[in-house]
Amino acid sequence: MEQSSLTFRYKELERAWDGEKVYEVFIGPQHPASGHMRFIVRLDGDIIVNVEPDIGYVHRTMEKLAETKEYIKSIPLFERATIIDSNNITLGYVRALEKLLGIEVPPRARYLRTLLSEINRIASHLYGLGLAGIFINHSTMFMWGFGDREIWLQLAEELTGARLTHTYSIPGGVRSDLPQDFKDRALKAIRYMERRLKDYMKIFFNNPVTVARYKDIGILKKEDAKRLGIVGPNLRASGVRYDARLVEDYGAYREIDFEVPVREEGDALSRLLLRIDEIKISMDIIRQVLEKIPDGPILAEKYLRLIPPKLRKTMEETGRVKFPGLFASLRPPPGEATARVEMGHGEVFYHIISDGSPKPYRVRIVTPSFRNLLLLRYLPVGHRFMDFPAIYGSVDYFPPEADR
Amino acid sequence: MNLREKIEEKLKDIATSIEYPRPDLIVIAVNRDRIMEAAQRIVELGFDHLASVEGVDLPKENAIEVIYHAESYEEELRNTIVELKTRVARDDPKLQSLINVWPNALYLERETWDMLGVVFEGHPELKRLLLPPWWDDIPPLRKDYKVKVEGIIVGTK
Amino acid sequence: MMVLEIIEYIIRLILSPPIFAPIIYPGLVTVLVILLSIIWVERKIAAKVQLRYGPLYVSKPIGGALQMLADATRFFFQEIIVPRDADSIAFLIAPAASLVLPLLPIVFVPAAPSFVAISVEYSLPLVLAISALTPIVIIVMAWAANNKFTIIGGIREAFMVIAYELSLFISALAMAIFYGTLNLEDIVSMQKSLPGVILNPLAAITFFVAMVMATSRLPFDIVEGEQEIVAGPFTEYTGILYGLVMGAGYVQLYILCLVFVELFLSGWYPYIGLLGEIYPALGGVSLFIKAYLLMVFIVFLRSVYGRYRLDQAISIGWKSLLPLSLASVFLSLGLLAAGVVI
Amino acid sequence: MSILSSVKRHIDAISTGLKYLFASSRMTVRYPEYSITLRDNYRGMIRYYKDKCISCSLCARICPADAIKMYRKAGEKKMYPGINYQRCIFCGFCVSICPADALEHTPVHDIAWESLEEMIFPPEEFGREWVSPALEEGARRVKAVFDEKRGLTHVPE
Repeated sequence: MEQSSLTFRYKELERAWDGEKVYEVFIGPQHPASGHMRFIVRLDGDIIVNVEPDIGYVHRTMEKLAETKEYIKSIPLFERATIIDSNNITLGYVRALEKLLGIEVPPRARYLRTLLSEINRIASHLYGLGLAGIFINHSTMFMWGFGDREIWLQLAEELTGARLTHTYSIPGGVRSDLPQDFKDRALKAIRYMERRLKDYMKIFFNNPVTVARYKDIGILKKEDAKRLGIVGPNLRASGVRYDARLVEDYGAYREIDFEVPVREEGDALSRLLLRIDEIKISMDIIRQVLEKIPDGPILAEKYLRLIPPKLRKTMEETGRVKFPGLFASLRPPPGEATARVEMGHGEVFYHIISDGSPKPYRVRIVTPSFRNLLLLRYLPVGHRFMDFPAIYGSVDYFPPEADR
Repeated sequence: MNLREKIEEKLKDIATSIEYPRPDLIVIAVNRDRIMEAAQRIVELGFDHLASVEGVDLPKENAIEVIYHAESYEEELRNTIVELKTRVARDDPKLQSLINVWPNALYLERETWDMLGVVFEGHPELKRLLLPPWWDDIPPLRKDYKVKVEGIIVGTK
Repeated sequence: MMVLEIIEYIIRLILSPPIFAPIIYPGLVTVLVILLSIIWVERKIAAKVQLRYGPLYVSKPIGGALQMLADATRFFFQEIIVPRDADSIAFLIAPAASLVLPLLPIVFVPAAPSFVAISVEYSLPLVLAISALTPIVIIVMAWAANNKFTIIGGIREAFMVIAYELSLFISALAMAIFYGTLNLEDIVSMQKSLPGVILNPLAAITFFVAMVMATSRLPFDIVEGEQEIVAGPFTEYTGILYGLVMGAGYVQLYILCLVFVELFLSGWYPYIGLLGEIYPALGGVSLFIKAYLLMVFIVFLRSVYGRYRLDQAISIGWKSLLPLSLASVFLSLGLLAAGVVI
Repeated sequence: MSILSSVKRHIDAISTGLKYLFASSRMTVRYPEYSITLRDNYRGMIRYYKDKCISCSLCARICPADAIKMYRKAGEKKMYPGINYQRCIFCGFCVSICPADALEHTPVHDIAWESLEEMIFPPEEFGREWVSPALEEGARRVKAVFDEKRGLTHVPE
């Protein structure tokens, strides 16, 4: 086993900080930068000696709520953990459910899921990068990130009918087909974004102030990233080539030619730049999806058969799926299934245990932000107080996602 | 030697059962007192971090099942999830903490304590994580904690 | 007849430089107009760069230009809360002082040839010295509020002062050495044909950066650091007190921009004689225009930069600005030795 | 970073800022004066057609937010759905599952109410037609257009 260089100071956790010569600063929960969580930062002079994240301010006990609902009703529920990345977070649940039900997804639906997942990923990264900008008070990056995110939300809205809460993937397929003019509009959006990324580099990522604030800050070593089970861009920026899209068979990723970007430095700047790399890759995937997408049904044959012929006709006309009545009470056979899906923030993990009733016996969801929470505890130690927002910004932590 | 054979060789003497319910999932059940040993052997196989720790309340069997899902970032192992599970008594749910085997169990175990009341012995930080600090009801993920459910019919005049 | 004479007397009194300069131009009234306009300009510029509209719905036909008036009115009538643990006297006095102190040097800044409230031989060091008092007030504020965030902010202010103050003075002195005088009026009159920035660009750059630091503008708005310390020393202020401390930074920016223009951008030249005949201060209007444009550029930097870290700003102050400012002194001496004479 | 490249990067950043300062592109839609026309498939306010309804109550059974309830008048056997917009999350499951096409989305979403009670719509009122209040007050309709240079813009129809 490679020796880990991060000191896991469990002794320190047990230590009472009362009476120590430290300056305790509470960041959050009502605070311009922290969002719905609180940090107790302990300082020795200007140096951080300990950070205690206090989470749970937006906890909704989703796992319990899921136990009280029929299977399909939990899709909009889990969506609300990461509303900025809703197709990716629900896709994990839907995949696990499909494994339990033994449903095959038709190819066109798999491509459409991939399409929306990548649109979501771009939007999620722009959100994270915008926040990384405002954490060092770069308001232009903040506004640009959030502004350009609107383009991808518009595309998602045209595909699904909702701006954020798409509720798009359902067991056996997706809920609506590609609109006529979608390809043309999406390609325009991609070309615009490529042009804009150059300006992003000039005004933010290559800006000497940004480089000074983010370079060589909060370095996460490769071995630590592996041992701590860090996920997503934070992991890949530390040189580990792991992505749930390579692992789990979902969407159309097996049929699409794409690369998983990796950076070696492991510092805050490389975590940000890796997201830019991923935006580029995602745009490339969208191009390929629009090029390769096969014709055919968007819902599994098994369910299509249950829909009355008259409704099937309206389905073809409007491109919107009607549910078979069975959906109100899906009953998977007893058993368990796991699924992993790569979200913008990293890998989400689902474990469903079914007892054969219409409601799950247990649903376990571990979100990427919850796994990355360890970073906020270990990375800032030894850095200056002003580095704390920079590290927080670079980790792309999303409180409602961690709290569930 | 493929992964299944490796796992069976490594764990057959302490596992009470090893199952393969799905192509990407290996389920290993052990007794409560062998959990640390089993975990160490799984880490030696390369599954060096956890995807999840969860508890499943089984009131009929008067037990809580604690499930660890381990995964790996190595190319040859990453397609598989190893599920290690054990049972603890429902009225005295104690288990050895695995934070020294899997460091990222820190928050995952703490959440399981928070939600199901499983006490992880040796965990340095068993205090409220997601629930409010003043919570004194039964742990919410226990089956006897009931959520109010509404009907779908409303009667009118 | 008496009434007319009195009115005439009052008008003459107002128009005499010792009254007109501090009260109307370049003093109080001008400062008020600048405060109301520059913050609007700043918000509009940031909005434009960020693909937004910025303030608009207050006075829509003129692009929301009255937004700051609306904000100020709101501040004025908002309740002032004094924290229980604060030192209330210092807490209440400091904001007023923080606005008055940076305004004070205006009486020594000439606005046109021989148009100044108080004419002294040493106006340059006097102006800089008085404006260097502001940080003390900010530290008092931080201490009086008795809050963790304000105290960190106050300490940051103290660190920042030592980072820029020396370079600000030395680069100004470099120009004084070259021109052989400490009187701003003489310095300007010697730049009639050639602005100082061309002769000594090093001093200009150093003074500019130190000035941005002194006024806590981006990328050096470290004291406020809202992402980690809420609003630094100003955290506990509400209502008009908050308005005053926010305004103080802009007042200081204005004074330092005037000094910069007089040191490096040939002050009120080109002098407009025609306007000067109407009233002497009007002839020097180019001083005001240049200073205003400089302020616009500095507030524009908000939409380009993030914020440096405290230790980085300090190291920029000591490791880059200080050597540069010393080099600018040697450049001035070299120019004198080479016999460059204006 | 050498001084030269650092200076170049500063100049790049400032010139990019200046470029956008003088370029004419804005993303904002000034809402009450302009109203974005939503596309036909937008999942907006839900409209109910009582004449098509077959009282199967699937909509109420699938509603994940308990927003739709079946209303039964005393003494009558048939039930009809009503909606509570305090709860509705616009997932559209009810519309998707309706076997008689008695529910449909309208491309209207900017509705506000003054009190919570007004947000509950029994079957009789569930069928009302929705009009955007902005359009009622004379907002100009704009539609979203993608442009390679300016990204997402909104042009008058």
